[in-house]
Amino acid sequence: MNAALTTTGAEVLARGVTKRFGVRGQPVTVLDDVDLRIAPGEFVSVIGPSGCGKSTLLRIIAGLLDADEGSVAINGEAVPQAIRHKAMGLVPQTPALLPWRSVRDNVLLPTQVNTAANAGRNLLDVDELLTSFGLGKDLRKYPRQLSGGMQQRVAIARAFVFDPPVLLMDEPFSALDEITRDQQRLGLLDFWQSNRRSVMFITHSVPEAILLSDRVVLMAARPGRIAEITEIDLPRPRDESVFLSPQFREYEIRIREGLRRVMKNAQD
Amino acid sequence: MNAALTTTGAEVLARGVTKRFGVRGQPVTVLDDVDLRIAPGEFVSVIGPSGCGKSTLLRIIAGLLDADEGSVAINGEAVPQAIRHKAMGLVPQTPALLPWRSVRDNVLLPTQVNTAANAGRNLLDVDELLTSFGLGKDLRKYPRQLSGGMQQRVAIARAFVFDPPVLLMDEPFSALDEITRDQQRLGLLDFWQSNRRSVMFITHSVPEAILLSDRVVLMAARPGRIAEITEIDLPRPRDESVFLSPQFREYEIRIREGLRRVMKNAQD
Amino acid sequence: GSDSDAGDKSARQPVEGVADIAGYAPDDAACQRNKDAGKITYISSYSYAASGSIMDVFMARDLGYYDALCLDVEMNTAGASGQQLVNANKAQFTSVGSAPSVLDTVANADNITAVATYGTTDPHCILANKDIKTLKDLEGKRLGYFTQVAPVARAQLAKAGVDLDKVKFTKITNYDPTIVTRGTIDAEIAYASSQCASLKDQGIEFSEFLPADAGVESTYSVMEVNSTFLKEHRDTAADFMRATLKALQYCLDNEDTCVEHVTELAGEDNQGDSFPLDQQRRTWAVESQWIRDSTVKPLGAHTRDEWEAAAALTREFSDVKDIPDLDTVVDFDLVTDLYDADDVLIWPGE
Amino acid sequence: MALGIAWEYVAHSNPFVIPPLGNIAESITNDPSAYWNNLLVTLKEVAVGGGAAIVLGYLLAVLMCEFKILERALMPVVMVIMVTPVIAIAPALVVAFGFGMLPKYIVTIIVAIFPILINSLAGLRAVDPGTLDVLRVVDASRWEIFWRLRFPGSMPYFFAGLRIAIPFAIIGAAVAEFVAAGEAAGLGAMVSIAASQANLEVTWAGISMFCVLGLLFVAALTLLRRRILWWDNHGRAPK
Amino acid sequence: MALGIAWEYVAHSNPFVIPPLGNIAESITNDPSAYWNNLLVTLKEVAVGGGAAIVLGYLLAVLMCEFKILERALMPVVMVIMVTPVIAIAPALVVAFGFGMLPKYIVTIIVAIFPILINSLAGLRAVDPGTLDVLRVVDASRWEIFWRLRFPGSMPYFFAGLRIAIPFAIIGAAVAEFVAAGEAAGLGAMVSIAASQANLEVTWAGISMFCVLGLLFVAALTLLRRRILWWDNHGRAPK
Ligand SMILES: Nc1ncnc2c1ncn2[C@@H]1O[C@H](COP(=O)(O)OP(=O)(O)OP(=O)(O)O)[C@@H](O)[C@H]1O
Ligand SMILES: Nc1ncnc2c1ncn2[C@@H]1O[C@H](COP(=O)(O)OP(=O)(O)OP(=O)(O)O)[C@@H](O)[C@H]1O
Ligand SMILES: Cc1ncc(C[n+]2csc(CCO)c2C)c(N)n1
Ligand SMILES: [Mg+2]
Ligand SMILES: [Mg+2]
Repeated sequence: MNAALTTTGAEVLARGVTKRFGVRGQPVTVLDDVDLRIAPGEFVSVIGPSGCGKSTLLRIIAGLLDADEGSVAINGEAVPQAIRHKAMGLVPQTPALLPWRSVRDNVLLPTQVNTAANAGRNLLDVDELLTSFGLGKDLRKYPRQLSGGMQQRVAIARAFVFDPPVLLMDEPFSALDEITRDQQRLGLLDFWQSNRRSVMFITHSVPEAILLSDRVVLMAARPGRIAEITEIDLPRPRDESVFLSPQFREYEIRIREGLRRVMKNAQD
Repeated sequence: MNAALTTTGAEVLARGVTKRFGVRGQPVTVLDDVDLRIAPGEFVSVIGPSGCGKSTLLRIIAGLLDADEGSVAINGEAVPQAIRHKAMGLVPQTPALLPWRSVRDNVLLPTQVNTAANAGRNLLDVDELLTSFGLGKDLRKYPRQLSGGMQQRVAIARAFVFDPPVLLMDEPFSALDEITRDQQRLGLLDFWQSNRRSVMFITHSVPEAILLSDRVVLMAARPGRIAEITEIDLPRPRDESVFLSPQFREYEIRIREGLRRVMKNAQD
Repeated sequence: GSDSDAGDKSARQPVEGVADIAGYAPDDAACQRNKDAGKITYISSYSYAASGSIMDVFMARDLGYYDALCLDVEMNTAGASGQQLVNANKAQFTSVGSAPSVLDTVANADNITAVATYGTTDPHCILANKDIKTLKDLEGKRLGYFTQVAPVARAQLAKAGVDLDKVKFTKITNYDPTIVTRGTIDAEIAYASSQCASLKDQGIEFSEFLPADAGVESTYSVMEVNSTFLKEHRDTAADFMRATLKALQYCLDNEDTCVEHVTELAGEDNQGDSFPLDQQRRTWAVESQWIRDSTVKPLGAHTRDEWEAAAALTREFSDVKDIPDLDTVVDFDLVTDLYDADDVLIWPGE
Repeated sequence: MALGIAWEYVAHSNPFVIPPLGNIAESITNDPSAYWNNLLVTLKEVAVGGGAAIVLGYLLAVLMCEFKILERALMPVVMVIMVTPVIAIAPALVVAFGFGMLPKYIVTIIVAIFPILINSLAGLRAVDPGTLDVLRVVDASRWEIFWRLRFPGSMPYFFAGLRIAIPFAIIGAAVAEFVAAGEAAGLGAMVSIAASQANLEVTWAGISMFCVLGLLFVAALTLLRRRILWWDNHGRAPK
Repeated sequence: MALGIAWEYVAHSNPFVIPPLGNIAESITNDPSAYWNNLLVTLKEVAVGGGAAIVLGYLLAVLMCEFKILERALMPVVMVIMVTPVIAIAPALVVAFGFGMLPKYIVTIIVAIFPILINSLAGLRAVDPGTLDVLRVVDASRWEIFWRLRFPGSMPYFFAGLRIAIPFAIIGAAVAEFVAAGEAAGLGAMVSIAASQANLEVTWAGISMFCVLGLLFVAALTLLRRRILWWDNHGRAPK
């Protein structure tokens, strides 16, 4: 097994990724020649208008969808190899919990499959993890007894529990209230700062993207492509105080403008 | 038919609403003696920690769940009557679109049922509505060809299209990117300012709640109850510029503090 | 053979109060020959009915006749498709009601040989509503049949001058005779020894038409053997018939013992409700009379003449036309050779 | 293909059980019109009886879905009818319905209705709760909820039911021809007479026509499903 | 209850079609051991044949779900076996498998396996795509995906299949007793002989035992489902 995969984050490298879907017979290009590199231990957020192809790109990196053109490599390995090493943890856009498993057992799920790849891996303590997610009292509940936000947190815990070198998260915090969201953000920040996994993080919140990321990737729609990339040069470790820094404000304005521009172009 | 229902927003009055769920035989009180009044044409946001009972309260008002104690009235009528008049439009927490209907036909759904209650009602033009939601090109697509955010917008359009005097929205914007979300917020603000429907709006965004609302209701968890209500005394009509006003900042801090307090208490 | 559950039912159930005749033994060579022929499976076409070619087989087993001849006979009672199974080498013996039934089948299945015929009376009857006074009255009426129309019934109708095209032949679900007396249907083709006899016994009024009344010559029960088995083990097959016919004679002489015993067997096999004693007595009363009345002697023997007549009847009144040469279908000598010049059954050691 | 070879092998080593394919084909080509006419009779029973089973089964499912009490009352009755050996009740059917085709249709219905009923009922209940909420808030009538939501939503289950019911309707028609009183027409009657005469060629020619009939119906069903249920991803492997 | 009263009414006005309930009960109490023994025989056929149908049907569904090619290859074969009138192939089965219980089990399996197969296959495929994604990203093996996701997820469909298959297994056992030669009799054989002798009491006593058998099985199934599928909201009316 590739040792680098378990000791720190892995490099994610997508090259010339193009994806078309057929809508009533006619192919629609959803991703057009997308290049994206996430350095080992880098935190990259992806932001962009609804329907621009963010989830599609994430699914291609995760090996869940085949690109029509282009390639993806994780630490130089093809995606199927990386998958074999459990290199990636996925938080899908919907919680997708199993109704017959308790909260605890849902989170344990990824540790219970492909157990060969657990060797030498730092499996987190489920109970601790869920307690830190504010679900300490809900360990033995079942998904249908949880609110939407609680379910989403369980889905996040499920991706964290086997501590994969790459985390792929599709809008993980969108169903959370602000405070929980803040807590989760800071939790993720701590978590990431302590173990430096590589993260691809899809979000709709510009401040969230800035707070967390080394780089923010802005995508444009029709066809989906990378419009611009902003390096976030704020000192690490970060905490809530970054929100107050003038640099933060600047990034916020810059990225919001980028977003607006991207959407205006799309409407012309 | 109650004329008031179609000409302006209706009053929503919940009194002493209590709801218990059984978890492994033991009843858990989810809502405890909740009183809430939404004046005709008032915009009320509900905010609170994940799992505090917001969706449950909304479902009780919508007549989808029976309260164990307490009552709800819409313009003095019991909920079943109000339902008969199509007094309420619902945006559920998940889009819940029909896979066999196109975007356009999904939106038209509520106008096609209980058509007796359409009389004298201002049905909106679907195509216009969807175009204003940025889905002008997707009218004939089917739900599985849409991204998560696009689906959520279709669900919102479905609640608007028959222009009900009361709108019940459960985190309608959480799957949207910031810009689209801003557009939708301002769209909702315009829409509301022009017709003054009564709105119960569940959100996790404090700024969003302040921007839109006459009052922001803060709920506390375990058991779910109303912790405090903030009157938002910002001038109407509002637009994005309110974000810059010092009053706005004040409200933001006050409500954030309230949230934090509510969550701290819960943890003790 | 070694199938599970074969258990006690196919094993011998000695008849109470009857002396074992094992003392009359064949010579060692004959015994060994019969043992070498292996297990002989007999399939009953109608469970534990007190009928000729069924009851006598049970009795031959339980009187020890088969044992005496070193025959290993297994009875199969919950049987269906007996002829197909004999044809497919899965069983050695079975029996049917009359010669046309054999001919209908052997036209397609050429691995079956008829070795014994028990009488010259056809077992069928047409039972009709009491308003039907003559067969002619059936024109325009509904005549029920189970599975297929027996050629003898057609012959009987034709002989009576009935226009067959005017009779509404109707397939029915089973031989239930009450559908006639209840008026569901006007008449049905059934068996004289069972349905007709049972209605008579109940005192229900109905019209009965027998083939013999219309002057149709026919046959009663026919015992069939697998042709391959017959060719390879002719002497063993002969011994099987020897024991069976000895039992048949025993049952003609001891009616109550036989009927009671076979009915007891039915009860032990949980079929007591299906074969109540009074019904069994009725059946045997009618059928034993047919055996006694047979114009062909001795017991079980048959002649080319009666088979030629049956073949002619089948050819004319069945949809099966190409009946093979009778010599490939019927063994006329096997049973005759069991008797001595005085028509006495030859029993080894006697 | 492999099946055909295996068949021939068994046929030749076991000549008294199954006949060679050639003989079967010959038997059909010798008298095609007899087969054709019997096929038409059976087809009619399948169409009428099976069709009625589909319609009645779905209607019953709708009623049971809408009125819980009807389910309580009728399900045990349906269950009882189901487990009653049709052969035993066939005579009663003739008493009630005469010697025409009706008893045969009824036997076919009894055999085929159950999968439709159970699957449709499951489908009618497996609606998306969110959409149900949206409709209930605008006081959609039972009928509207049925027509706009439950009916289309139940179709994937209904089609699974069809896939079970159609072969059963064919079996049902065969059983009806075996046991129900009336005309001795149809493939089932033909097979039953041939079997009782140990006529292997005709028996297996009839059986093979049943098989062809079944395969044709199922192929048609698959095409129909693809046209009607294009929106459904059940039953197709996720990409 | 109402059923019982209706029965008595019809029985008294139509004494030759169905007998009064009292006579039926009397017939059973007269010779309980015969009924009991025949019931046991039938029960054994239902248990072994039905059990095998359930196991085989589910296994086949799993194989077809995992290997698309197996579905292509086997589905037509299964279809063909399904539409073949068992009545016609019963003698061939006896030839192939002897006079024991085996041919009866096989007939029962043929009649009961199909609903299990089709429903289980639909259930195995109707998994939540999100969870499938989560598992595929950690390279869960086919077996793990089956065991953790498809197997439990297929249970609601499987139970719907059971609900259809169990009555069919009972019917199958009855049919087997009519058509397959062998040793033990069973309720079906008893009913068929009694019916041909117009012995109404025994016929209907036998039929009523079939009904009781069916209702008991279905009641057991309902209880089992409630215990195992507490997490499922299909099949229950949404609040
Ligand atoms: N199966 C499909 N068939 C056709 N079009 C599809 C299909 N799946 C996705 N699309 C289209 O691809 C585009 C990108 O979808 P994707 O889900 O990647 O967007 P997204 O950026 O994640 O949006 P959101 O922020 O709303 O989740 C959308 O325009 C959508 O309509
Ligand atoms: N069917 C149920 N059985 C048991 N508990 C339930 C059930 N439905 C909801 N609950 C509980 O009720 C509480 C309130 O749920 P609700 O969905 O109203 O929360 P919410 O405020 O909308 O949360 P969110 O912001 O995450 O959507 C939660 O703690 C949840 O666990
Ligand atoms: C329902 C039914 N009733 C009676 C007979 C009578 N039958 C007449 S002759 C004979 C001996 C067999 O060779 C038998 C059993 C039958 N076959 N089926
Ligand atoms: Mg997305
Ligand atoms: Mg909620």
